[in-house]
Amino acid sequence: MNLSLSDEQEFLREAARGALSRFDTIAAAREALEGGELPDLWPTASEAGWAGLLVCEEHGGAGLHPFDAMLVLVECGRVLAPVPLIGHLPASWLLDRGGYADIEAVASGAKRAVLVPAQPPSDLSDLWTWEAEAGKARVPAGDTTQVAHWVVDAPGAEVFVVVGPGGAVSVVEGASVESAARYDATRSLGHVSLVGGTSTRLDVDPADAANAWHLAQTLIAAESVGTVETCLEMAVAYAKERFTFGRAIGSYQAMKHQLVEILRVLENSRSLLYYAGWAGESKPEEFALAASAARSVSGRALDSATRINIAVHGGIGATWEHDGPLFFRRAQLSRRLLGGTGAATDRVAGELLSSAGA
Amino acid sequence: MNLSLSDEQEFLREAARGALSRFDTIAAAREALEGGELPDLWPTASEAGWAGLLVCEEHGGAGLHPFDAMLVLVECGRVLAPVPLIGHLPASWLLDRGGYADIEAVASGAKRAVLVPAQPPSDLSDLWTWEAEAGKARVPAGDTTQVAHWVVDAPGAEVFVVVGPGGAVSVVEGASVESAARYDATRSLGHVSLVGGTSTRLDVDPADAANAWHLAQTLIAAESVGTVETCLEMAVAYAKERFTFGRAIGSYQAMKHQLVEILRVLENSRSLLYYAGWAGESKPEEFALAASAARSVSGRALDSATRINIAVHGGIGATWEHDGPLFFRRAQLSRRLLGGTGAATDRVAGELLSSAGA
Amino acid sequence: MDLNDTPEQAAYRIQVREWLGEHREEAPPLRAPEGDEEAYLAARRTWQGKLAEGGLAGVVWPKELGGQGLGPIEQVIVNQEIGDAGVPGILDVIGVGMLGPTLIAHGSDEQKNRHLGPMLHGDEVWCQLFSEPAAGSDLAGVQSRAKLGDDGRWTLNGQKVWTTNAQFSSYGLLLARTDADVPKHKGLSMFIVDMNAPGVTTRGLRQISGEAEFNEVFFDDVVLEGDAVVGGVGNGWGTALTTLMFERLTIGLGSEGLGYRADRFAAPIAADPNARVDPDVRKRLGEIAADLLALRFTAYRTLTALQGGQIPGPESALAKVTTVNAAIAATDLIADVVGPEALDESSEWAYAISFLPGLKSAGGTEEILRNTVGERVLGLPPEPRLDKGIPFSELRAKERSATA
Amino acid sequence: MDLNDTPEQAAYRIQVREWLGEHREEAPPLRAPEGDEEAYLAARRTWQGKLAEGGLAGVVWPKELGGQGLGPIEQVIVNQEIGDAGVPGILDVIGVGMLGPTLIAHGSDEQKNRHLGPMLHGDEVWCQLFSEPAAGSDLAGVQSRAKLGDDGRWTLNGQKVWTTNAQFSSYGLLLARTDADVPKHKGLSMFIVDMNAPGVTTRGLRQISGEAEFNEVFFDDVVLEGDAVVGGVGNGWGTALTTLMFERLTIGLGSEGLGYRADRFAAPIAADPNARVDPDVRKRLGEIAADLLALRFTAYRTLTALQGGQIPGPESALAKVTTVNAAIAATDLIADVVGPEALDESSEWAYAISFLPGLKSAGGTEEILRNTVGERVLGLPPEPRLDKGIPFSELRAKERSATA
Repeated sequence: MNLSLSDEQEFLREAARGALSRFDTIAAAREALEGGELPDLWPTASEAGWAGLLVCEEHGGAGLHPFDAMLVLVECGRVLAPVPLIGHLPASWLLDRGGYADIEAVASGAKRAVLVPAQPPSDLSDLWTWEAEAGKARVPAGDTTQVAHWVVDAPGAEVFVVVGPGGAVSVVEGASVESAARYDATRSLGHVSLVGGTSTRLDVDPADAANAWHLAQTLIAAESVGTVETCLEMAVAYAKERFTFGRAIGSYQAMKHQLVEILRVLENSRSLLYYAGWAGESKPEEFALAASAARSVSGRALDSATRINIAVHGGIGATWEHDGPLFFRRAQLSRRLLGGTGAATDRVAGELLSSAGA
Repeated sequence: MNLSLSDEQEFLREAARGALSRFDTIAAAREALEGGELPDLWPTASEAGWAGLLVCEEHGGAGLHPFDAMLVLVECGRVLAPVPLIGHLPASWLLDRGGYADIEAVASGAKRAVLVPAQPPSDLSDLWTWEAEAGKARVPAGDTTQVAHWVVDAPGAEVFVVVGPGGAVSVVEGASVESAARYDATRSLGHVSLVGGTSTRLDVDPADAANAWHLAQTLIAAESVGTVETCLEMAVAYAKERFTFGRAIGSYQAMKHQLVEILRVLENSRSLLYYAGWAGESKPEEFALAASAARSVSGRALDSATRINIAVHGGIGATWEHDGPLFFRRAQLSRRLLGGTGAATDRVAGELLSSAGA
Repeated sequence: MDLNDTPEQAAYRIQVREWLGEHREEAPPLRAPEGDEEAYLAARRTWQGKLAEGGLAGVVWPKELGGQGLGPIEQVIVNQEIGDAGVPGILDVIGVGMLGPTLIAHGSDEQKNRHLGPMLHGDEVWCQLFSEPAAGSDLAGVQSRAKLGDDGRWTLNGQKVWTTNAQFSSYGLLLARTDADVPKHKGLSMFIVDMNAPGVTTRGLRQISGEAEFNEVFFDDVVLEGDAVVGGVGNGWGTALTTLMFERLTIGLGSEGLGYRADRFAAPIAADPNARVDPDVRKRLGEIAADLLALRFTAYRTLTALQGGQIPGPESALAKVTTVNAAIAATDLIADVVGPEALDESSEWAYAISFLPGLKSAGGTEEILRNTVGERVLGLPPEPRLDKGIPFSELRAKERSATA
Repeated sequence: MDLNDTPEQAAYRIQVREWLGEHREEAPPLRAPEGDEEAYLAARRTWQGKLAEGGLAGVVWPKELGGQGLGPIEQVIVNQEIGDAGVPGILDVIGVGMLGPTLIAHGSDEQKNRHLGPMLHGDEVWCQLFSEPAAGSDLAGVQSRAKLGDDGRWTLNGQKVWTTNAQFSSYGLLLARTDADVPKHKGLSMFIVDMNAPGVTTRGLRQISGEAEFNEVFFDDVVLEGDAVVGGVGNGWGTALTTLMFERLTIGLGSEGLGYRADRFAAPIAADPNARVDPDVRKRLGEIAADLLALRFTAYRTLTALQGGQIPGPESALAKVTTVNAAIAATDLIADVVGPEALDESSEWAYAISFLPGLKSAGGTEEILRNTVGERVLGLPPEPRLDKGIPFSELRAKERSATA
């Protein structure tokens, strides 16, 4: 038994951190709220080989596993880097399995792909569903519905890997995207209209379509873990240097215990990334459970960490110039995308109840 | 505007505290867990006039209001006194309104009554329902179902005021009761079989049957408030006298803030007793909302206060000889009776959603 | 138990209602029309003047100082009637509610005569210059320095923060350190500062939402006359406590839940047929709503106490904790129900979601409020104080060395 | 990332499994048959002896002291195989896991030779006599007093509490104060105490559930020989820290979640057709289950660290916080779903609901654990200590006067 990172994984992580550090992504996140341009990190991602991370080697990819992709996403999350991997990676993985002709262009990053994901059936419903435009219900995937809402990383993608009714997967080129930025300017988001695009059926199993959904869950979970890491570091540093009533505020139990609470949920989230990574590679029958658990715990961690970070900083933490609000904005939107933290939590329960009922 | 207690109310409260102090009800609560006898407080209650508190004066009662009854229940809750008023008072109120012949015996306490309550319809369901024997569902009131489960204060009652289908109210004499004590020996509880009893229809409106349900909610809420008061007093006293690392534990923020949290939810609960009392007397259209809110907040306060009380006492607070566990047992059972805290919370939402939707 | 007016209160209420009926046409709208803030402010000042003339401002101020000499219940009646009439109240709530009463308690006759009239009539708006970047929870740690010159005038340097209304205030009440060589509570004095004096700079402080809800104010060699001191040199802490007591009173008399009412949160959920029958949504809404409903009667209890001559204690701060946390939970719920559209910048919910994290710390962090209530209401022992009796100058040096 | 054994580990696992296959018929049942505790204890002792002979006890103890000289992974392999075989493990987990290793580290050769063998084989069970009624979180505040007589023997007086297994232990490792006139951490010594000596009284301490999970132990003029001291007079605190380190290690290697597994909690909910589709129930179950699932991989991460030669730090205590709080939430949920029947005294859920509030404080309160992790892992400054450098006797006097 050994959960240490391999040398290659350590290298992947360090390289990601290094590559992203060449941009001031956090300052860009603030400026983008007022219409500033975000840096285009896709050339960096392509160069680093992230675009083909999950594409097999014979198709020009790196042939790596979900856990390796998560390591990159953690680094993106740490600095709010807008790299459209949550859309691209699961899409590339499906394209690779389905024998997509131009897969090498996808693996190299020359063509950017995006998953138009559908939530797979659960113990409560045998429908595949898309995000509704608004409101608590979800809508049946594809067919009559021709617009998929709130698709992560859709703006700027060329190849749309669309999961439709029954988990059928199609490649659509020429779909039109209405950009739909909300609250967190670093989160690329769009409504995808499939009317007018050309659609080709991709030969993959619905089980793969389900795994693409779960893979996206693990990636957004990993990204959240990175953001939580930064919030904890910021808050701890401030708690050591800010004094009140003659003591560093981090010496007060009310502060200390909240900071430890971030650490607790961060450690739990990290453990579940390992679980999801292991299941994704070696235990496919537990991947839905593991990915959903990772999303659930890290999603809640993201919410509480970004709030505690602001509270530890007192009034100043809620001001525009401070970085805390940028992480808070990230959390508020993230937890409501891709089914939201809530759907992932529900799936954890559903998986367990199905097993217990069997 | 004046929410102070009247002189009569102050007197009622002091008298209740005095009368109950003649019994060591807390010690009795512990002994009863091992089969000891609980003191019979009904003679005391009758003598004090509590049995007829809500019966009008011409029928031998005191003609008082829900808020006055709550004041007595707060005192009962403070010392875990097993006075069967949650069953008797709403029953007596319905009997009085319905012109029950022997009402004076009920008002004097010579005949003890009990409400076999039904939860009134909500925005989700137009059924009147009884508690299920087990499980999350509720069962339709009366008719085919001939056994009402988990009826508070049923053991020892003579007159059963049964709310059945459509909120119809009947007086049943000769029902048989299977005692069903669980976990908290001070809580009189029984399964009531109506087979074999003689049933007489009582001429009251279904709206009164609904108000009897809400009245029971306010009484169990008031009882909870009393229990929370005692827990706060116990925990604060201990936090002042127990030292660790050279300081009283109440000086540590982690302790102090938990104790203040009890105070916070206690104050909110108290305010809602006023709301329920005021609505019960002067604003009938808000009584369902007010009673449900009081039950919801005080039920949650009861749960957290009994837990914090144990935690503040450290290991010793979880031992048999300590009083903390007796209050904890009270909370664990109470919050699952009369629809539970959950049904009350749901009704708060339902009332608001109905108004908002109208 | 009675929520009705006494006959005297009912008569007063009618009188107030009649005045409002006669004058409501003269009132500006409740909110500023887009892009017209200057003119709107002027209209609000004028309206405050009319309210003052009608006896609807400074209700609890003594008659001889331009007020009505009435009690807190009458103040609440005025607030309620103004609310029901759909017109704005006074513009300068901070001045009339907290700073004026401080001047009344501690100011000299000259200060009262000069300042109270224009304050009451909205001719001169006031702001409260207490908090600093390094002195929020620990207010007695203010570092703004006022130095007494040989000519009897003071020179003020320093920075204040979280200052509401500073951008259009004429005067501010400012807490400054006048002696750094005594323990921190003892070296403070309170000053009246002309906000238009040379050396005063005001800068809007933007919040998460992007709006500037507060200001920073900078003082560079600002000259204050000798008679600018309120309540005596070295007595600043005691004077500040008076202001804070009136702050609690203003909050205690405020409308329930800072406008975060249960029914407001229920509306968007009622509109979604899936959400309104979802047990999880209903549980969350029910818990939030029950908490907020409690606050309505907490306010009535506070009023009852006031009527009995009691001053609301620090426990009234718990209502703020309940309000803010319930509002956070409510806006979270609504965003869960509505989805990303609730996070559109134009949505009222996005604004509340942005505003609430800052509100958690405004007026004292939740942690400090809980400390205060634990000590003053429950009688729990305080934490050990490391700064007791130590001269302020040494304290700062200690901190600097600890973080170096 | 690999959850599989290395070839060496796999070979060891097969060896262990074969031994268990050969001997499992000799094992007693997992739980005592009703009313037959005495005989069951004897059977568990015998079984521990067999495990020791087979090399399945004291896996990490040095070979020369009867152990196997292997690493923590091998210990986990043994634990896993014993679990899979459905047989009980060793009876004296506290002795073999924590107290034996303390003796190995700090004991004299005579102490090791006399005690380690019978401990390992279950012939003499040990208990840990550290906590006292007034010294729980603040362990260094123990008041049990050992006085050195002129004859070189010690006389022990005092009371211990929360002592597991005391009722059938032969020996205990006891922390006592031997000098009250020095600061509290410095006046402590560790002793081996014969639990059958005159003056030792053990009393079961009943919990909320009514069961006696722990004991109180009283010492009245108990005589200890001079060679009963472990690790030197005045060095008791250092010796105790060793025990606590092994305690953390034992917990870190323990099975996930103290037996509170997600699937166990899902079963009664799956059985209720209304509950299993209720969004609120599902959300609560999903959150609880996800937290508990995390702990499984937290344990694997701890093992990975151990294999790399690292000792688990205080952050492993956070797993206990997660476990206890998730278990409380789970039993709450189940009682909400099942109703009052779940609170019947015979129900496993009623037992867990009763047991868990005490578990919250067992092994250190949640507050103390969070302090420790905050300071030792996050590097946050400690709270000011009022007891630093003050002789123990003066400390007690100060407390008494404060509460008088």
